[in-house]
Amino acid sequence: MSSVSTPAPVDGVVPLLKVAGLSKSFGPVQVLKGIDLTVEAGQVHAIIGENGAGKSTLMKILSGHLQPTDGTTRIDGQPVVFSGPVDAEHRGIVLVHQEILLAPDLTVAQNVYLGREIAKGLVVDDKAMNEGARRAIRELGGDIDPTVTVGRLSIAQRQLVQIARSLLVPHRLVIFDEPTASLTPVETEALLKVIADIRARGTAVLYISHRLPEVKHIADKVTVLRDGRLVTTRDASGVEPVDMARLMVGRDVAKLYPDRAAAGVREIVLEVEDMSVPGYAEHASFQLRKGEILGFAGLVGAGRTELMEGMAGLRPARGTVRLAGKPVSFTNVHDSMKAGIAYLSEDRKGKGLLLAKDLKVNLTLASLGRFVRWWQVDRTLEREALDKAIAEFDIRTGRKDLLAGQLSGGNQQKLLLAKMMMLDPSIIIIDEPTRGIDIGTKEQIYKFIAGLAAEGRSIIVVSSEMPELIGLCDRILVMRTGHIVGEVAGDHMNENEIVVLATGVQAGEAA
Amino acid sequence: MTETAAATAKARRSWKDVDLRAVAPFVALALLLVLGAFANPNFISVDNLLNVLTRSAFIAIIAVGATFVISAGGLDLSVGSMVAFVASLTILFMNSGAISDPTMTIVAAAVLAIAIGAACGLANGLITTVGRIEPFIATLGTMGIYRGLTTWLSQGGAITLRNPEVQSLYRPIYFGEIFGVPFPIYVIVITAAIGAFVLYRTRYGRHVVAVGSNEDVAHYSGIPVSRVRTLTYVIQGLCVAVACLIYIPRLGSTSATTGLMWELQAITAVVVGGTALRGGVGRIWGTVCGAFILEIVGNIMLLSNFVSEYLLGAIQGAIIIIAMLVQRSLVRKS
Amino acid sequence: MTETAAATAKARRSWKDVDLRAVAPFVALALLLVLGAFANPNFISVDNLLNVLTRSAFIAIIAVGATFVISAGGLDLSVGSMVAFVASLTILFMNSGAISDPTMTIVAAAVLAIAIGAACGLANGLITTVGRIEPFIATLGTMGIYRGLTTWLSQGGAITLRNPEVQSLYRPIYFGEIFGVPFPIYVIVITAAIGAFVLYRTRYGRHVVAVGSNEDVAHYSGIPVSRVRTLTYVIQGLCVAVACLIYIPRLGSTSATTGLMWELQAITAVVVGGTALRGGVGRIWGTVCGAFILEIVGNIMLLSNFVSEYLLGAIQGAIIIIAMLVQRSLVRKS
Amino acid sequence: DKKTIGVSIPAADHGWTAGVVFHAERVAKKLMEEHPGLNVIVKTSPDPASQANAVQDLETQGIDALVILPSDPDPLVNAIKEVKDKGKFVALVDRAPSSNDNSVRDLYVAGNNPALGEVAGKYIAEKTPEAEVVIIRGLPIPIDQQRQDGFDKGIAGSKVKVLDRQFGNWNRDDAFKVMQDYLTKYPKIDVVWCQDDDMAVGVLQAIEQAKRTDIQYVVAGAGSKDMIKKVMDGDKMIPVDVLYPPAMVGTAMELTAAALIDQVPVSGNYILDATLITPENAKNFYFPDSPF
Ligand SMILES: Nc1ncnc2c1ncn2[C@@H]1O[C@H](COP(=O)(O)OP(=O)(O)OP(=O)(O)O)[C@@H](O)[C@H]1O
Ligand SMILES: Nc1ncnc2c1ncn2[C@@H]1O[C@H](COP(=O)(O)OP(=O)(O)OP(=O)(O)O)[C@@H](O)[C@H]1O
Ligand SMILES: [Mg+2]
Ligand SMILES: [Mg+2]
Repeated sequence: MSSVSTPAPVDGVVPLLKVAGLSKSFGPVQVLKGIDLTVEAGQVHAIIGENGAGKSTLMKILSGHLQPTDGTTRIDGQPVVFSGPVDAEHRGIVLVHQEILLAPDLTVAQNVYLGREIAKGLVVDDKAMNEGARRAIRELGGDIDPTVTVGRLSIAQRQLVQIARSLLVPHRLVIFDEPTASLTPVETEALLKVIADIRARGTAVLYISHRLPEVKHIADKVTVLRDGRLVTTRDASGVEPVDMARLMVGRDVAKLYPDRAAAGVREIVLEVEDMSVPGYAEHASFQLRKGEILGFAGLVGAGRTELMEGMAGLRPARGTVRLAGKPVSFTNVHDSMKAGIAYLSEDRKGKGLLLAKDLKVNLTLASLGRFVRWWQVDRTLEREALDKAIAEFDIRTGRKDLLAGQLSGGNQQKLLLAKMMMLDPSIIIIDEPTRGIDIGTKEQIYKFIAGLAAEGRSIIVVSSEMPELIGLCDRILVMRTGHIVGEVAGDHMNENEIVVLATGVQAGEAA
Repeated sequence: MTETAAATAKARRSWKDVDLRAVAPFVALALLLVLGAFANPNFISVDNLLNVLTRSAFIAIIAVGATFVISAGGLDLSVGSMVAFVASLTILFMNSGAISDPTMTIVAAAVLAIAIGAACGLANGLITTVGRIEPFIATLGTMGIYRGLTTWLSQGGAITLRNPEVQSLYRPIYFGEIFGVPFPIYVIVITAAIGAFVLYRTRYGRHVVAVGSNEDVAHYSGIPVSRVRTLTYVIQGLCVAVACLIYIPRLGSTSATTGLMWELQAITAVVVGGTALRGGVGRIWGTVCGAFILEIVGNIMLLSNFVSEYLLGAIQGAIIIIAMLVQRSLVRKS
Repeated sequence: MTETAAATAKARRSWKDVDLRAVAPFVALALLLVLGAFANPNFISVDNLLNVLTRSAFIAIIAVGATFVISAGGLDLSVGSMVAFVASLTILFMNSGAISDPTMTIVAAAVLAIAIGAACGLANGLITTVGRIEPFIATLGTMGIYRGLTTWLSQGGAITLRNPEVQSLYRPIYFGEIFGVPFPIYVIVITAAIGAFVLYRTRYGRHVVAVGSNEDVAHYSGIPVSRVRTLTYVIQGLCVAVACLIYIPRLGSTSATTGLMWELQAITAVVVGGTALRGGVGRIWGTVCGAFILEIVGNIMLLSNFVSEYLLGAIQGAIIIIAMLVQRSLVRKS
Repeated sequence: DKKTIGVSIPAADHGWTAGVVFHAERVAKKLMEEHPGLNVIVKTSPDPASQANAVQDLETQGIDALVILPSDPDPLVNAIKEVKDKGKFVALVDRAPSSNDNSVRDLYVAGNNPALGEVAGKYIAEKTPEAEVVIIRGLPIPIDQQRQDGFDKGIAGSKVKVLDRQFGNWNRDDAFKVMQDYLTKYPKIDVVWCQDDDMAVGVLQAIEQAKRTDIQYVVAGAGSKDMIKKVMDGDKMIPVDVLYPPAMVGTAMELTAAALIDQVPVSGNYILDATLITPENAKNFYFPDSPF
C-alpha cells in the first residue's frame, strides 16, 4: 500500500498520527482519493478546502466514525483500525463534529458527561458534573447554566457545549470540524486561546475552518484539500490567507465583497415598530428601505434570530409591522411569505432542509404551488427547476438524486438559499448566510446577495461575522440582550464600534 | 494507491436499495402464498383467494387512511370504534325510513356515512393539533368516546338493518361481482389508487410527507402544519366511512364489538407494508399488501389443520414477526 | 474586545416550565378528587381511596416499567398478555406441587415469575434491537404469542390456584395491610422508588434517557444503545412479574382474558403522567399518578349516578382528553 | 363417502366459551370415532368479523354441514345464509339473530337466555322478596340484553329493587372492581346477580375483602364446575346457580351428525332449559374434567 514517500522515523520522532493512501467512496462516488497526512504532537494542523472537498469525511475517518475504503492509519507508528468512535476516543482521538450532536432532552451537564458520567458507587454525581460542565464551558468563554436542557440553547451555545464535551476526554489529538462557524468573535477568541493551551500541553490539533485569517493565526501547518485530493501541506508561516484561498479554489479570490453602487435614499418597504418577542426581544423598531442590505450584529443570545422569526410570523410577537406603509400582521409564516418576506433559518439542518429527502423535494417545498399542473406536482418542472438552481447557485453534487443530508454543509446552505428564492421574495431575511461556507462560495453568496439588492429587493442579514456585515451592508443594527442598542453606518462601520455596542463595554483593546 | 478505484460500482446499488424496501412486503406476500399452497391445496383456488382479498377490504381501506396519518407523524387508534359508530349511525338512518325510496335511502346513507366519518376524523385531528395532545392519547380517548356512543346507540344490543328492500338492494355492494371479481376488491383498488395519487402526486401529499419528516422544516417552509395534519385525520375518517359502506351490507348489523382491535390491524398493515411509524414516508401499495398479508395469515391458519385453535393467536404473532424479519434482512442485504 | 461579554439571558423561565410539566398530572389528580367528592360523598372515604389505590397497583407497577421503555424511545404492547402468561405459569408451578412446603412454594414461585418476566422482556428487547423491528410491531407480535400460549396453557379455561394452604398463605400479599395501608400500595411505592432511583440517579438511567433523546448521539458517546434498550424491556418484564405476584393472590386464577388491554392503560398512565411517547423524558412519579388518575376516573363513574352504564366508556375517554387538555394549558400558561 | 361437518365457535375468551370449545372438541373426537366416514373440523374465532371469515373458509374446505355458535348473531346472518343457500345443513347454536327461521338454519339448539335471567329473577323474588339487588352485566351485546330483560320480567311485580347495573365484561377483574365500587356506593346490598360464573369469582373476592355481612347471596349463571361445586357443598353465598350448559354445542353436533349420516330428519328448535341448580340436583351437572 505504501507508495508515496513514507519516511521512516529518521530522527527518532514518531508522528502521533500518520495516514497513507486514504480513500473513501460512498457508493459510486469517491470522496477522498489517496490522502497522506502526518500529524505531530504539539502542533495545530489546519485543513482547508472548499465545501464538499472531503474535509469532514477525512476527519470522520480519522476519528473512527467512518471506515476508509482504502489506506492505512498509524498511531505512534503502529498500524490501527478503529472499530468505532469510542475506540478512537480510547486512543485519545476526539472529534468535535461539524453538525451538532447532542441529546436535546438532556441538560448541558448531562450531555457533557454523557457516556462517562461521574458516579459515586451507583449514584451519578450531578453536583460534580454540573460544576465540571460549568467550568469547562467558562474556560471556552461561555456562560451557560449546566442544568438547562440542551433543546433550549441556541446553536452557538450548543456548539460550546459540544466543544466542552470533547475536551473533557483525555485526548492526544483533538479534531475541530468548523468549531467557530456558529460562534461570535468573543467565543471564537476564547476558543482559539483554549486551542493554544492545548497545543502547549503537547496535544495535536486538527483544525478545520473557512475563516482563513483565523487559520493563519492559529495553525502551524496547513493542508489544502480539493475535490478529495490533497493539494499541498505547508508551514502556516509561509502562506497568507490570499494564498490559501487560491490554493483551495484554484483561482484568485481577490475581492471577497462585491462593489455596490451607493444607493440613493429609496422608499421604506418595511417598518417595524415596538416589536416584542416575549422572552427574547423587546421594543425593537427599525426600518428597511428598498434595495438596502441591513445588517444585524450582536452576541450569541442577543435575540436577533427570535426578533426576525417574530416578525415573519414564525413565533408569537407583539408590535406593528408595516409593509410599504400598510400595517400587516402575520399570524403564520404562510402570510408573511405571501407578502413577499422570506426567512432563511440559521439552523439549516433542523429547520431549513428535510435531510432525508432528495434535493428536488427540498428545493420546491416552500413554493410547491408553482409546480402544480392539473392537481399534480409536475415532476418535470421540478427537475428543470433543480437543474436551474444547481447551475445558478453552483450546488456541487455528485448526483441529483442525492439526499439533502448527504450534501456538504456549504452546499446545503446554497440549496436552502435556492429553496427560499423560489418564492421570489421582495424582502429576504438571511440568518447566518455563510455559516460554514468556504471562501469561494462565500464570494458567490455575497455577490448573489448584492445582486438581489441591485434588483430592488431588500435584505436583512443577521450574522455573527463582523467582517461580513461590514463588507456587505449599508447599515448595521446592533442588538444586546433583546434590545436594539444602536446603529453603525458609513465611517463608523468597524469592528470596534460594533463590539462596543454589542457588549456594552468600552473596549480597551480591540481584537 | 491513487485513483482507479473510483467508478466501478455503478448507481445500481442505490436504486435497488430504494426499490427493495418497497418490494419487500410483496416478497413476503409471495412467500406466504407458497406456504399456503403447501398447507392446503384449496388455498390457492381462485375462490379462496378472492374471498380473502374481499374480506381484507375493510382493513386495507382503513389502512390507506392510516398511511396518511402515520406518514404525517400521527397515529389513530380510534378507527375501530369509528367503524362501529359510523356504521351504527348509518344503519339507524336507513332504518329510520326518512326516505321512502330504497335507492335514495342508500345514496343518502352513503353521503351521511361519509359526512360522519369526516367529522369524526376532524375531531381527532383538532384534538391532536389544536389541543396539542399526543395522538396516541387523543385517539385513545376518542376510541372510548366513539365506542361508548355506539354502545349507547345500540342500548347494549345490536343495530340491524331492518328494511328488506334496502337490504337486498344494498347486499351486492359486498357480495356482488363484476367480471367475476368481487366488488370490494374494486373499492380497495380505487381507494388505494386515489390515496397513492394524493400522497405521491399532489402538493398536499408532499406536505404530508414533509410534516412527518420534520415538522420544523415544514413550518419554516410556510406549510400549515396543523392543517395538513388535521386533514390526514379527515382522510382517515373518509376511509373509515368507505370501509363502513362495504361493511354494512356484509353483516347487515353492528354492535358494541364491531371493529374491535381493527386499529391495531390497520397499523400493523401499514407497518408491514413498509411505512415507518415515525413518519416521513408513506407507501400506499405496501399498506394494501400488508393488509392482504394479515388476512392471508389468518386464512392459512384456518385452512390448515395442524395448529391447535388455542395457539392461533400465538402463531399469527410469530408470523408477523417473521415477516418483518424477512423484510429487514432483504433490505439489509441489498 | 474584552471578556465579560458572554452574559446571557438567565434560565429563570425554564425552571417554572419544567416544574409545571411535572406537577400537571398531580394537579389533574387533585381536580379529579374534588370532582369525585361532589359526585359521591363516599368517594373520599379512606376505604374507597385505599381500594382504588390498591387496585391501581397492577397498572401502576407495569407502567413504571413502561416509563423506562418509552423513555428509551421504545414501546411495549405485550405487557397485558405477558401478565396473563407469567401469572399462568406461576400458578401452574404452584399447583404442580413440586415443592411441598407452602412458604417455599411461594418463594420459588416468585423467583420463577421474576425469571419468566425477565425472559419475556428480554425476548421483546432482542426482537426490537437485534431484529431491528419497530417496537410497535415487534411487541404486537409477542402480544399475540404470549396470549396464545396462555390460552393454550389454560385450554381456553381458567387456571386456578388449587392448594388451599398456599392460597391462604399468599392471600395477604394482595389483601393484607400494614398500619392500615394495603400491602400493594407499599409495592407501588417501592417499585416506583426503585424505578425513580434507577432512572434519575444511576448511570444506566441517564443512558436510557439519552438513547431515547437521540440515538445517534448516544451511540457516538459510547453508550451501548442496543443493550440499554434491551434492558429497558427486561425492566418492563420484571415490573410485569412484580405486578403478577400481587395479581395472583387477588383472584387466585387467570384466564385467556387476564390483562386484556392493560398495555393501553399502562401507556396511557405513562403519557398522562407527563412522559412523552417520543422518548427522551421519563417521569416515574408522574406515571404512578397517571395510573391513579385512570383508576379514579373509573371509580367516580361507577359511584356517581348520573351516567348511563352504556356511556361509561365514552365519558372515560372524554375525561382522559380533558385531563390532557388541562395539563397542556397549565404548561402553556407558565 | 366421506362427509364433513364444520363447527364454528367463538374463541375461548372466558370460562363459558372455553367450555364450548372443550365440549365441541370432545364431541368432535367422539363422532369421528363412531363414524369413520365423518370428518369434523372445529374452528374458533375471536369476533364476528373473523367468524364470518372462518365460515367462509370452512366452506372453501368443502363441508356438508355447518354447526355454528355465533359470537354475535346478527352480524353473522349473512355469512350463515351463504352456506345455507348452497344447500348445506346448518345448525345454529345458542344465539339467535333477529330473524331466526328456516331461511337461516335447519336446526336451532339453544340455551334459554331470557330464561336464564328470568329464573334468577324469580328465585331472588321468591327467596328475598324485598331484596335490594345490584347487577353486574356482561358485555353490551344482545344476549346480555336478553338476560337482562328476562331478569326484569322475573322480578316484575315483586318488591325486589335493582340498585344499579353496570358492565363487568364477563371478566373477573372487571367484576371485582365493579363489586368493590358497589360496596362503597351502597351501604346495604342484599343480593348480587352477576349473570356469569366467571364474574362471580371476582364478586366473591370483593365481598370477602370488604368483610361485609349484609350481602346474603350471589346468583350467577352458566354452570361452571367451580360454582356447581360450591352449590353442592352448600356454600351460603352461592345457594344456587342457573344452568346454561356449554355442552349444548355438542348436542347440536350430535344431532347434525345424525341428520347427515343416519339421514334422520332433524329440524326445528331444541331449547334447553335454564335449569336452576340447587344442592339437590347439583351433582347431575358436575363435570370435573371440563375446563369450565
Ligand atoms: N453519506 C454520504 N453519501 C454520499 N455522499 C456523501 C456522504 N457524506 C458525504 N458525501 C459527499 O462527500 C463529499 C465530501 O463531504 P464532506 O462533508 O467531507 O465535505 P467538507 O469538505 O466537510 O465540506 P464543508 O466545508 O461544506 O463541510 C460531498 O460531496 C458530499 O456530498
Ligand atoms: N426554547 C427556548 N426556551 C428558552 N430559551 C431559549 C430557547 N431557545 C433559545 N433560548 C434563549 O434565547 C436567547 C436568544 O436566542 P438566540 O441565541 O438564538 O439569539 P440570537 O441573537 O439569534 O443568537 P445567534 O447569534 O445564535 O443567532 C438565548 O439566550 C437562548 O438561550
Ligand atoms: Mg464539513
Ligand atoms: Mg441566531
